[in-house]
Amino acid sequence: MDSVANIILYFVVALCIVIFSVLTVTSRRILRAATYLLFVLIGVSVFYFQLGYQFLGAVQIAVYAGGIMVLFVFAILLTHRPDQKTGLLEQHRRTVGISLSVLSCVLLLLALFFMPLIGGESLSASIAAGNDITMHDIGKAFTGTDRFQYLLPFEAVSILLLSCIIGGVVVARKR
Amino acid sequence: MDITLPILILAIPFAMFLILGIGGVKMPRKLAGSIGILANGALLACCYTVAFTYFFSGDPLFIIDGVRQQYQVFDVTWLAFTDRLVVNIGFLLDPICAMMLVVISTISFMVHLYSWGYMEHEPGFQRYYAFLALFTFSMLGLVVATNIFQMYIFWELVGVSSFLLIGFFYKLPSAVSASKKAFIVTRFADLFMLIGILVLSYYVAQTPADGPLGGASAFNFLMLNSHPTNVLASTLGATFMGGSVLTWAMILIFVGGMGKSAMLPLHIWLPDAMEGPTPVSALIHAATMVVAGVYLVARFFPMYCIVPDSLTFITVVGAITAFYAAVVACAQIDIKRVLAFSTISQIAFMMVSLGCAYDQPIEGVHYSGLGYMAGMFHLFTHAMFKALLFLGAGALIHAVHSNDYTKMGGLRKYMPITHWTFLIGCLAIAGIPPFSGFFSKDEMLTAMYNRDIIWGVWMTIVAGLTAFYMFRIYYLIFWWEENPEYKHDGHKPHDAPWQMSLPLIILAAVSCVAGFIPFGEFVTFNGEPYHIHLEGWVAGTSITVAVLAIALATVMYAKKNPLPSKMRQAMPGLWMAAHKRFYWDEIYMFVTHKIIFGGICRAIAWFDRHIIDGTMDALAAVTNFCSVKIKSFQSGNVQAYVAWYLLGALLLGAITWICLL
Amino acid sequence: MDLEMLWYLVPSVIMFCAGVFGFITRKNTIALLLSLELMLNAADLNFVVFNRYLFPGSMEGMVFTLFAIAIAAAETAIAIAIIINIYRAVGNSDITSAQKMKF
Amino acid sequence: MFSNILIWFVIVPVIMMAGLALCGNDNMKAIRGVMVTGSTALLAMAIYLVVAFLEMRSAGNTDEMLFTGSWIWYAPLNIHLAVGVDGISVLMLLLSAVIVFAGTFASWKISPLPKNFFLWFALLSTGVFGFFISIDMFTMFMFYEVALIPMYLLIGVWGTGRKEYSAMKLTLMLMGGSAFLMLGLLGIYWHSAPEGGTLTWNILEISHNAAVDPSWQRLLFCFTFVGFGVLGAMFPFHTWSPDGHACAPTAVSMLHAGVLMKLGGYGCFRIAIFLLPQAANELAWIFIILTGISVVYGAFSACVQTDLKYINAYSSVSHCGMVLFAILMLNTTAMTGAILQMLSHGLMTALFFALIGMIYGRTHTRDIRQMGGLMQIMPYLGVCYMIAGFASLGLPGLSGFVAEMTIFFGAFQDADLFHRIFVIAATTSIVITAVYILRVVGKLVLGPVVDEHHRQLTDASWWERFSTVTLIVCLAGIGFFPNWINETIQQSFEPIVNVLNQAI
Repeated sequence: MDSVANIILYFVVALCIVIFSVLTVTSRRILRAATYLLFVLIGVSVFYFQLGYQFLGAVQIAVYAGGIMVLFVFAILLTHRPDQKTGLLEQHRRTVGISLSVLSCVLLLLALFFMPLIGGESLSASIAAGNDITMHDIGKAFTGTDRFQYLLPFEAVSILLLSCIIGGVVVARKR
Repeated sequence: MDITLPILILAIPFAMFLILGIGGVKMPRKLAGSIGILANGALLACCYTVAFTYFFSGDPLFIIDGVRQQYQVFDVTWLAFTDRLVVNIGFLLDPICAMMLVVISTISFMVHLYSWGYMEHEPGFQRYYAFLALFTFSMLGLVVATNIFQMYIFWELVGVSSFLLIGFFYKLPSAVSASKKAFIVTRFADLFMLIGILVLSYYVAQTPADGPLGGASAFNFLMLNSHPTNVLASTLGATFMGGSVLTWAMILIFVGGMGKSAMLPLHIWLPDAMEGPTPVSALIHAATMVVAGVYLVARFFPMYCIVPDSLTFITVVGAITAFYAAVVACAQIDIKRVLAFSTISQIAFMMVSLGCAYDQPIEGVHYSGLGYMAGMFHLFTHAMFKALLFLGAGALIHAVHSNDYTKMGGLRKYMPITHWTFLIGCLAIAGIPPFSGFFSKDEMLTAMYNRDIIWGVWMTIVAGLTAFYMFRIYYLIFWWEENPEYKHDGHKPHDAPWQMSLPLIILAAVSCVAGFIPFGEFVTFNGEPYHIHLEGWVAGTSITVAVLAIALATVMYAKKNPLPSKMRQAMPGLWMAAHKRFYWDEIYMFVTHKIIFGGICRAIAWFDRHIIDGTMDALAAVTNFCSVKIKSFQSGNVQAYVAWYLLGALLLGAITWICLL
Repeated sequence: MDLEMLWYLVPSVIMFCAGVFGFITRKNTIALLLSLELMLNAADLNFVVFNRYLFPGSMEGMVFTLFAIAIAAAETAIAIAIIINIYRAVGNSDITSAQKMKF
Repeated sequence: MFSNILIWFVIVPVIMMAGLALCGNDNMKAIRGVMVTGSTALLAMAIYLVVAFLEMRSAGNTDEMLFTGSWIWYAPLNIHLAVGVDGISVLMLLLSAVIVFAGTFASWKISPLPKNFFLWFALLSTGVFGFFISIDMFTMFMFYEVALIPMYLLIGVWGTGRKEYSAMKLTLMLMGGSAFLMLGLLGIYWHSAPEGGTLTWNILEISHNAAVDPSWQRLLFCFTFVGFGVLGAMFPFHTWSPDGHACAPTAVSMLHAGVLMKLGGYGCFRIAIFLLPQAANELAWIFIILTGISVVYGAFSACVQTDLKYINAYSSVSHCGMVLFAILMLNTTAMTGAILQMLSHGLMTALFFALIGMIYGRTHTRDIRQMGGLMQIMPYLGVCYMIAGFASLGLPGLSGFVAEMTIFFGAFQDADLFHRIFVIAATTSIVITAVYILRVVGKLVLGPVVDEHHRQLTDASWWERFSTVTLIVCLAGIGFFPNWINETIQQSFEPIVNVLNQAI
């Protein structure tokens, strides 16, 4: 039995996510779209907190909301005039997009509702079933080579980020 | 018997071929010619020694109680197809082989000598002698063959030497096409011969290995000829279209002989083969190679006797050919063509004679195998006088530089040696005693009358025609009316140099006396001596017919008169048809060019390029078409990719779901 | 009333489909990237939710999400660098104007 | 491993390639030096091998394969580098060595890029030699592919005419064939252990175990026979041959028609028939029809072609059809004839293509309507062309006659009407062959000179003479003394025919 506060929080956040994600993709002013996306990202991070992954929520806010969104905003400011509306594609493309996405949405939702799902117990029970994930655990998971330890991907990602930095510099450099 | 001489008989000409063929280009022509002639002289000596030893030594290897034996001097394995089908190369010595050795080496030597004069100024003199040596080698290999396959091998080799020699003047398109024609027609006939050998050897090889036909070679003449009934039994009564399989096999083998011996309808190559140098015509297309068919039948005679239908076939083919060729010879202008058709006719004579030699007593008199002896006798005499006639024709052509009798006439004053020798040849072929042709022809006619009166009468008519057309060209060449061109200086024809005249004189002498050789003592179908005696009424009839024909020719052609052209106008269709050889060449041209080349070959080539290759190209085109179509999916438009991807994912999801439901 | 797993999955589905819609229909490349982030987040959320409800004792889903976030950051950085380059070259950042390198 | 002489047949070409790689790009002396040394070494090894083989046989060694060796290559799939030779492969090795040797001299003045040409040429010969020494199906297939691929570049780069089209067509069709072949070989591999033992690629083991399930044999037989048949130019999969040969450079045509097409025939009996005997007995009739058509059809097609290389390519279709035809007769004599025909056709076609290359190099045309009377201009080449022609139409004393006769006599042993009809149909090809060969000889070599400009042309140079003489000597050698080859081959066919007879 989950607390009413949790449930209310859920509904608020879910509604927020749904509305803003739709707005993100429908708004024709790109800076606004980015702002709506920011709200969605924050909403997702709230879910992470609610699900008991505090570190993940923090990373979500720090990297996405803090880092990536700033990049987006810079890019938008660099490439758009303030009152510029983005152009539209041809009508049939949009029809295809709408129909496909609505269709897939309906299909997925139907699947969700009509397929038997396991793991139907409450959130509090699930949180209770797992251990608290401490920073210690996460650190250990990233620095070992045993089962369920991820040193190699971690290093790979670090190299990826490095190359990304270099790549970003090279690509964006003025010729 | 010592095998040195037999080996030398084969080795000398082959070595000559290699030496002159490979080294000839570097040799001066005198050297090449003298090497060729000397080597051929040595060959002549070897052949004469072997033949003499065989006939006269009295060695029990060769003759037992007066019966001549067949003796394999050597027989070595060349190629073993199976345990039973083994091809040997060997040297079989028997009466007809020894006789052929004499004929081939004599004529070959004469031709070598004659060519020294005749070919003196031709380029490629050395090559010419090399080819002559190759021919001599192949022909000797053919006659000494111990088995049918060896014969086939050398059969092909004589074919190719004939091709090379006919096409000796290879710059002339006519010579090239004549040589091609000769090779392809004989090759076509050889195909049947090969099938015949295949059939025959198949059945022989099926017999038990320890039976009378056992042992390693199913091809061997001695074995087959000594057990013809076993061979017939080995086919187990298998028949094909009403004839026994053995009959078919023997007829098929004979078809090979028809090709080489220019029997109807495979005769078309021989007249064209006259494009070759004249001495070659004398050697190959008169005396030796073209009688290979006769030799083949004689060699396989016991086998032909066991299936009499095949002998009847041979007789019929021979009789038709003999008459046809004789008629055509009456209407030819080119003297070499006349001689070619005369050759065809005479060979057909021998064929009929062999066909009529079937061992069958008539009215109590046992004429067994008389036709065989007579055919061989005629082969011998014919080789001599026909070579004489051809070499004479060569001397004429040498003098006049034309093959047509229209360019000749009245030559007897200018070329006495040629005239007299040619006359002897004509008398011999016409069957006037005491020249050789009379004796052999008389024996043949006797055999034919004995077999059936129809063949006798028919062939007597042919003999009459022979006398007529031979004297026709004789008169047209040497009498008739002198060609006015001779009056001019420098064009005056004269007798040939001694190298050419000597062979003429020798051969003329042989033609005069060869009839008195007691041939029956040497060559008979079973080795027992046969005493030749003239059948009075046959001899009388044939002489009468010949004399009448000569008289007719004399009336018509001895002096220039309008009679021949009147006759020609009286029967224009017949004359034209005979002149055109009854349109055989046109029919062949139509069949080969229009039907086979134009129809079958072109159709197949078209089919290959358009249907088969077209299918492959079409496959490639379809692949290309599909890939062009699919290529547009890879538009580079990421959004379209997503749309397609999503559609695919949705479909898969839907399908999965439906399946799960 | 419990907060079941389904509850979290529904907003995630809507987020994802919104992202798909945006990706297919938008013309601006930055908008495309925004849609992409939406889809990524939907997927991340699913990982975390499944981790929480189905395997509460382990943390693979979360770790995967962490990596995804890191990689998303890298990808965005490069993508934006490219977009700016395109903008420099053609004067706008529409996807329809970046077709020269096709094929 | 290196003590086995057979391995060296693969190593020597590889060393040749290494040597060529070290040569300068246009250093013709060095390139020729490497090639001549290498091909001479190969020829010497092949001759030594034949002698050693015959000695071992006459010393009473009756093993199926001699000089065997087997080294594990990839254990999980049980792939070995297994080598061994019987009389047939020994002769095929000799043939390949002779043709590589002659081909080297025939492409003495190749240009452009001589070094690269010989590199690919050496790679091609690696494949060919590797194929003939292998008794492991996998390595056999691998070498087969190694031999096919260089063909594309050799034709595409150094060819003439529509070379890209032809190279692509040839490669695609042969690759299509090898796709079938791959399926067939895999099928045989999966069925190579009937009672659950280890699966094997080794031909001898599979045959000894009589492994492949009869119900599978039919399908696998069709796959493998078609797969090899494509390379053997079997009707209707032969159309790569005319175009490919017409466009290929001289040495490649020589090696391709001379050796590579023989891979097809060799594979047909070594794998399709030897390993799948029941199916061979049952289904031979289908392929007898196809190959019988090939024989006559190729000959008829050759009659109306005007391009010298097309004529020889169609003639090859006919002659190689004869090889497969004879193999399908399934008796020792006919199969022996097939191998003789392979040897004979290999040498003869190599000679033909070498001569055509030499003539083309002078006249710059291959159209027989634009040439004539070459005998007056280049007598040496003319004579050689006639000799090649005579070998092709089966003149006694040259190898073609021996081969054809052995085939006909072998094929005639099957007494039923079906076989008889096809044998007789096949025999007619000897007449048609004579027709098209004499047509070409009469037009090209003999007759009057058509193009007066040709009178300035020169006769063969010393390397061309060397190349042709080598081939002619071999042709005449087989033609004069066929029996030792015949016996060697017959011995080697005994196990195969035994397997076939047991399978009936």
